[in-house]
Amino acid sequence: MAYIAMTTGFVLILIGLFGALTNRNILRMIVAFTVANTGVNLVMVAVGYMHGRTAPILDEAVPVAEAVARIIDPVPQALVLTAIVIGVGVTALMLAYVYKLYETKRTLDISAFKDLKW
Amino acid sequence: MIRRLFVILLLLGLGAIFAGLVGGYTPNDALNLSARYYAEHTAQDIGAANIVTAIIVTFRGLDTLGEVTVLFLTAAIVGLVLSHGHREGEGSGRELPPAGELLTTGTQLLVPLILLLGVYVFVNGHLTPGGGFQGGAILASAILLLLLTDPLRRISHGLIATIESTAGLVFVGIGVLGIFFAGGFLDNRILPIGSLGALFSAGAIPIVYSFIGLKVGAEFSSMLANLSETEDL
Amino acid sequence: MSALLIEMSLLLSVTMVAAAILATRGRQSLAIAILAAGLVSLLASVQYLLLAAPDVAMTEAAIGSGLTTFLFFFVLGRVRGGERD
Amino acid sequence: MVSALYILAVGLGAAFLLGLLRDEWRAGAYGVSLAALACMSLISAGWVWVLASGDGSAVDITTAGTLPPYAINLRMGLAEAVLTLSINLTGLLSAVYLRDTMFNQGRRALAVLLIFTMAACGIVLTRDLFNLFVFFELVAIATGGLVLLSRDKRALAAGFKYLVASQVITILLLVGIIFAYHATGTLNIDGMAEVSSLVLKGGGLAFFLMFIAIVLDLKPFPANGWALDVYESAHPAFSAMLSAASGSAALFAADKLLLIGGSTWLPLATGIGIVGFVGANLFALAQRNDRRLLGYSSVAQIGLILAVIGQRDLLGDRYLFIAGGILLAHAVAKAGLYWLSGLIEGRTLTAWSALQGHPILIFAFASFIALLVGLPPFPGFYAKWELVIALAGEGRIALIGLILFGALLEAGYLFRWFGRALKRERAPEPVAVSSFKRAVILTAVAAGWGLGLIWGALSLNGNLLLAVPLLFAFGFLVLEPLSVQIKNSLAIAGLVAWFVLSLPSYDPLQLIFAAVMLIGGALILLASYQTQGRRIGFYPSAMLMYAGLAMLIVAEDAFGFFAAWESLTIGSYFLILRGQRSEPHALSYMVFSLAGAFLILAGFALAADGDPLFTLAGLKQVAAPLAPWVFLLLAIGFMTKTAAVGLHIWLPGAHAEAETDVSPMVSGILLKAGLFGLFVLFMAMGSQQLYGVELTHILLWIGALSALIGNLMAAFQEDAKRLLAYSSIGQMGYALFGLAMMNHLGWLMALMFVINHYIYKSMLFLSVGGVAKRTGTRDMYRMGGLITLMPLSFIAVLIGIIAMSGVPPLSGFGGRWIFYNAILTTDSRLPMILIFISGPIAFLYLFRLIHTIFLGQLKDEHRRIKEAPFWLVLPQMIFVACLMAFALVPGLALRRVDAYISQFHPEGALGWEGLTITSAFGYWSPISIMIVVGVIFASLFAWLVFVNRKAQKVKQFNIVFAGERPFRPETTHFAWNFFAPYRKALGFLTEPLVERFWAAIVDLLHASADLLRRLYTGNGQTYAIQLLAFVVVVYLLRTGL
Amino acid sequence: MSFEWIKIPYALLTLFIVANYGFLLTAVMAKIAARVGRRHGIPVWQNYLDLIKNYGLRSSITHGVMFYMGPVFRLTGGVGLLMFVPTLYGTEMFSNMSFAGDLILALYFVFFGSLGMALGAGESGHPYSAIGVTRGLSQVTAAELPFALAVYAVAVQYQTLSVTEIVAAQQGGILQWTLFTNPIAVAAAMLSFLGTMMRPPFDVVLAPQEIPIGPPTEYHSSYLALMQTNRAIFPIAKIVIYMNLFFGGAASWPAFFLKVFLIYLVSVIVGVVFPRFRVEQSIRWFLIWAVPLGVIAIMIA
Repeated sequence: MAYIAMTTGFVLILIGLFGALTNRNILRMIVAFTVANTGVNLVMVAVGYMHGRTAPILDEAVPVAEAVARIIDPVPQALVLTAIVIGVGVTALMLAYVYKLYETKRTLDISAFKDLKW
Repeated sequence: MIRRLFVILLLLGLGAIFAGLVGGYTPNDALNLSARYYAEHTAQDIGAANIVTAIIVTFRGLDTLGEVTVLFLTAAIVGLVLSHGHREGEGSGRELPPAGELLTTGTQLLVPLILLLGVYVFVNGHLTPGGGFQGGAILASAILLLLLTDPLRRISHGLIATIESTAGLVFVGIGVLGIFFAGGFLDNRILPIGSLGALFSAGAIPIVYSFIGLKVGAEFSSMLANLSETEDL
Repeated sequence: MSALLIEMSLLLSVTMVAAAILATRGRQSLAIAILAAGLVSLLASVQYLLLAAPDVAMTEAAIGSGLTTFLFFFVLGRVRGGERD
Repeated sequence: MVSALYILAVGLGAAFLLGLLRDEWRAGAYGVSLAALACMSLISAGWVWVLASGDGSAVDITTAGTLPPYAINLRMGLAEAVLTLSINLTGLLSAVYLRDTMFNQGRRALAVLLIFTMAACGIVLTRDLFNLFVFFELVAIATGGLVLLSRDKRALAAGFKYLVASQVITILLLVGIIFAYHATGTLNIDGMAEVSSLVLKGGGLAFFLMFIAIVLDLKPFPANGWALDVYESAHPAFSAMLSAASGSAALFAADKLLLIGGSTWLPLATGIGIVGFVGANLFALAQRNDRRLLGYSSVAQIGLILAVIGQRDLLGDRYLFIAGGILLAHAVAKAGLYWLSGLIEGRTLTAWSALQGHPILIFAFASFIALLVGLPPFPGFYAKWELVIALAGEGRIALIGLILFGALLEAGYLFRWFGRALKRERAPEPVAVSSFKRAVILTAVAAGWGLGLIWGALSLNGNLLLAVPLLFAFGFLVLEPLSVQIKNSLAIAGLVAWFVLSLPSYDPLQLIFAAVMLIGGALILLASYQTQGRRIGFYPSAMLMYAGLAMLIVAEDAFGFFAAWESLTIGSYFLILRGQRSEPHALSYMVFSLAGAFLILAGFALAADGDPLFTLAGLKQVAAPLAPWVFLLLAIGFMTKTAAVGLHIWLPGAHAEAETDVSPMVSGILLKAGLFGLFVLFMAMGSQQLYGVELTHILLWIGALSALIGNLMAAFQEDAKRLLAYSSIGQMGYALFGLAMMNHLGWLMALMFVINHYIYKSMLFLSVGGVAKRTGTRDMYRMGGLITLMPLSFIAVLIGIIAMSGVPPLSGFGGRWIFYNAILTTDSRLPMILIFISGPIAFLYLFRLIHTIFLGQLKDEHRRIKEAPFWLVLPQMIFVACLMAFALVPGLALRRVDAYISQFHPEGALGWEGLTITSAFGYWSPISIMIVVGVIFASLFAWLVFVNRKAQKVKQFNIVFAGERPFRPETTHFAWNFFAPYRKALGFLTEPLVERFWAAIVDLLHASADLLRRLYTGNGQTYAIQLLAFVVVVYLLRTGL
Repeated sequence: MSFEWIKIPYALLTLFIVANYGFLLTAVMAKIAARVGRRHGIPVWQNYLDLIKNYGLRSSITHGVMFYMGPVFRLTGGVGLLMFVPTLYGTEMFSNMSFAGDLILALYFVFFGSLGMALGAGESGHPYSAIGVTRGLSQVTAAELPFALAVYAVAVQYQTLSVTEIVAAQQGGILQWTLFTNPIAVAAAMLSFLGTMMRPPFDVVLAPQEIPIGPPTEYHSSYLALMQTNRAIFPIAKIVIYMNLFFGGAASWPAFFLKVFLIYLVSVIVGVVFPRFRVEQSIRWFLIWAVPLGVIAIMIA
């Protein structure tokens, strides 16, 4: 199952990057990037997955003493949490940029913003 | 078209790297070094039932501080970007049809409930799934609802800013307290660990996570509010 | 249980990929693309549940698929006309 | 010392605190931010102090009361302390600099700035991979915000491109991190390094992804269009931070990451780095925009440091010294230059001409460029020295070549820029007046010099800033407000005093050079009394050159020699640049000189075999396969200074366009530095063979060709100073020829040329300079008949040309006599023939010099001209006296040298009995010749005076002119294209082939830069594609396809 | 070899003999050239007449100091050259002031007169003088080159720079002359000789047949007299060097007269056969024909 999720994650990354690198509309690029980010998160969680174990929460079902044998690796989850939040931060920032970029040129075509080059 | 082909080629290359990763991946049979430590020590050292929370708030608290800072930063920059060259004080003079009765009433009913849910999620972050981030997002969705029903509503930026800043300061402050009263920065053991599974346990984690929740909620709200207050282009 | 899980997981994956393609192909309207991306995110959070990561699942659902989508729509609403580019 | 965590806590706390302040309290918010940044800087500074004064072992800081690898830990070592200090100071200074902008933008911007600084520190401090990622994200997002501080509308697009790129980087980094974690079970960098074999298992894909992501954060060439756009459009204060702070931080991250990768990944870092260094510098050649140029330069410098990081394994405990030296120099210089650019209105390179009239800012500009290029006494210099030596010790020659080539390109465009700023017509827009901004810039200057001092102290070799000559030269910077008279007296006194002090320690050879360079320099400085005002910039430059010369003569180790060499090069560059139209020539001088210096560096490095304390005497011990190459490199390096043919194109312009009293300095004195170098080289290494070719034989040819071409070119010049300049090429050719003969008399002749050429060339440059000053032109055909108006100058020129042409009885003949005796003992006849050919040609241009200036018809516009100023004439007269004395008793100077040379070439010493000097072949009695000629001349003159006692002086135009009485001097003064027949016959030899060759190379570089940089299309998406392409290509290269 | 006071009267005697021989010889040569051209030519004492006439002229003007010095330089060059080379081999009496320096001194002292002449002519301000000077300098520098090469070849051959020693090495029969031991060097030197004698085809510098053009354009009266004197002495002094280096020198005055006459004759004969070269043509001529010979001479020496 980890393989399935992982592969899906990688496929999502590639699809996302493909979308980001071929769509000239800035907003679509950002959408594509969120897809890619989701893919990354999926990969990360999948890497931490261990077959037949449960979530790393100690409760009645998983007493402290059995934790080592019962829970899955909590670290990737913690990382993904952070990654998600950072991802949304960047997305929000880019969206704000989109608004301002549109304000300056009235277009969302990335190739229109080539004043700086060479 | 050539561009597309080139991109496909590149992604094939990248895909090859990824394939290599997948191919080289073997799932662990047992917990690795760090995970084993967390599984064994979290309960008695930190006192949090949710190990993920323990990691987020304590073991990797610095990450979380950074994460919160990312949101803070984003919110600040979104504000900055949107005010960049923005003509201050000119309210948008647009008139929108009023939101439907159902939505308005629903909002009035729902907002307190949502807020309550959010608070619950982050206060119990050390016990159950969820925590400051999730709770914060829930809080923000209450604000979102308010914005949806009345797009012209001006959210009090001052209040949001105060909340986010205070929460941030408290977070940093608790972290620093850890240096003085416990084992180091962000050590949660400045407060008694309590018994595993109780609401008031896990040292400072609930407090920290609550403030994170408040802060995250405030940041998201600020972003949403800032974006919603932009004008149509 | 695992067979069922795997089938679910597979199904989810296929749906996600389909939604992702929908989100990134330039043919559909932007609104649909954004919604599709939200869907990817939402399905991912289900996937996380299957992967025994409830915390991540909650976060992804609340932030990834919820808030992000709204952020997109806020901006999309402001840049009418930009969709054509 | 307080925990390093407080750096982060204070930064964050202050940022959060800002949110509590009311919008109106701008000053309060600004104050809080400054206080926080100052506090962060103080903490870092405290750590630097503690670690530098203690044993320097790093301190680990744990968080969460848990030991690593289970919780995040930070580390504060010396490198971290220094880096965070530099980052925090950059942040603080930028904040000061941004005062107005920040008041305008409010507390949000301040918070972003604080977080940016804090996060950059975090990157440096953290020892946790994921934490590293978080801080990287913070920096990236803060960058996205701070870009917008710019007033430039285009910054918006640039910021977006930056975010797009950082998205791609994030994806790669996260995937890499998680798999690395999976492989090792830890996120701690040190923990991972311990089990690095686990990470690198299966091709090390996870490590590759992490590494390439960090590398991409370094904005590697060529996948860096997004970064360049940011550099170009962002607020300069922010560009300063981006280049200095986040660049340094990312480099340190790369360094940390390579702990995991281990030695197998180091070559990749070197490869990427060096490609970036050379490539970005190449592209920068075609830049017109100042900030973009600086951006390219940043990319290049970071590439260089990455390359150094990749050489970590062989640098050993000097690694931090070297990498740190380059890094800090880059950080200070780049920040300083960006801050400086904020004062300038226009965005072209030429717009920096607004700096004219602001000597302090120009000094800052010069300091920053010197820091960047790595000139002494700045850290980059020491670092470069040890780096190249170490690389050569391991035989990494190609890398040395690339590094030096890149550095040369960089120096080229930087000095071109400097020249334009100083010499182009001043831009109309004034320099912004902001005391804050200036204070910031000056702080950076002070930091740069301070770093120089520190690095000098840390260096294995001596501290240049404590060398008395250099101190003396730099002391003139402080004395600048004084008048020229005082400074000149001080300078002369200093030169003489240093000579007198060092006198006991000189051997005869050194004595001759020291006398020519120091006493000779003082003599020429007499001419400087004629200038008025303060002459800002002249004395530090001139004294820097003299300091270099003084140190060169007595240098005992290769480092001291090289440092002196660079010092005199810089000093003379600034001197030459002072000329009216000398901008392009000063540039080519600098480029050639630096190229030469780099060759010398490479030569020393090869010889040193990894020993940075290599002595010049050690050149003797260099073994066979290496020796000829060392010889070749050093010889070519020295020959750039003597302007041997092929490397000569800088000289005519540089010498001709220099100021009146500078021309004799750079011609009469500076050229001798090259000869001195050759002397040292030949004494130590003797003759070397490469592929069976005797290398001195090649030098013989070069010397002969230089003599021929130099003389021939001189004969066709219309510009008097150019003529003298070309003549120097010829004269140095003779000297080189003499040296390369590798026999007693050849060396003696070269020394004779050292003295003679100094005297007559200085004299001629001074008198021609005086004439040019009076007539306002250097074109000889515009002059004529000045003999009656400027008789003293005429006498100087007359004596000068007699001496120079080698016509008896003056001292030039002595040189020729020794020369003929010398060549009788050598077997290389063909080059000798060239020398023969060039002999008479010298006669042509010398005659022309005196004829067209002083003889012929006086021009109408020159009728009221006076003799040259006293202070110009005085040294000339002294030179005349010297020439006479040297002609009569050459033994005074030569005898001891003759004996000295005998230890290298025992055969062929001259006999000095009585008045006659004898060689194995002939004899020469200078005093007899003088008497015989004098007697004949005097008798005949007396006779003529007697028979012509009633001769009547006639008016100017009273000549037999085909029955006409001309009344316009122009119609009767035959002066233009004087040797037309000669040109018709031999003109093909003077085709500027060499010039065309170098011009073609420069054009090629420029054209390729201009063409290739179109890679940066400006499209953010294309940039992202290039980014991915970079990753894939590096991957393919890494795996060997 | 060193200075003794007796050398001064000896030197003056040499000078006297050579000057008179020079006056007569140049006139004879002019006459020979005229006869070849079927003209009558000048009387052999013409030079003396000219000299008297020039000294007798009362009009005397000057253009300035250097103008004054020009002829002095010129004649000093001629006399000095004579003085620095031993005239007759083996006699202390006629070895002049050769103790002061060797062959190199002589080689370089050749330029002394040209330089002074050019300076004086320049001071006159006459454009034709300047033109003459440029032509003269251009041509002389090219013409002297093969000579210098040949001299060097000879110096290498005999391993000395001392003129006396070179002559000494050529004693013992005509076949010992450099002419036969090193013919190529001699050929190069003789080609050079043609160029420096200011005779056709290399006489465009002075252009004696046209309106006055060339360095002496502005000179007259006693100035011209000095220069005329030089024109008698200088060629002889130069021929003495050639004689010493290539033709075994002369041990007695008769041998001296004969050898100098014959060597001088070479240039005259060539001169009557060939038309005049322009300066760039002559430069090329020297570079193409004479210099390679000199190079070969050096290479095989």
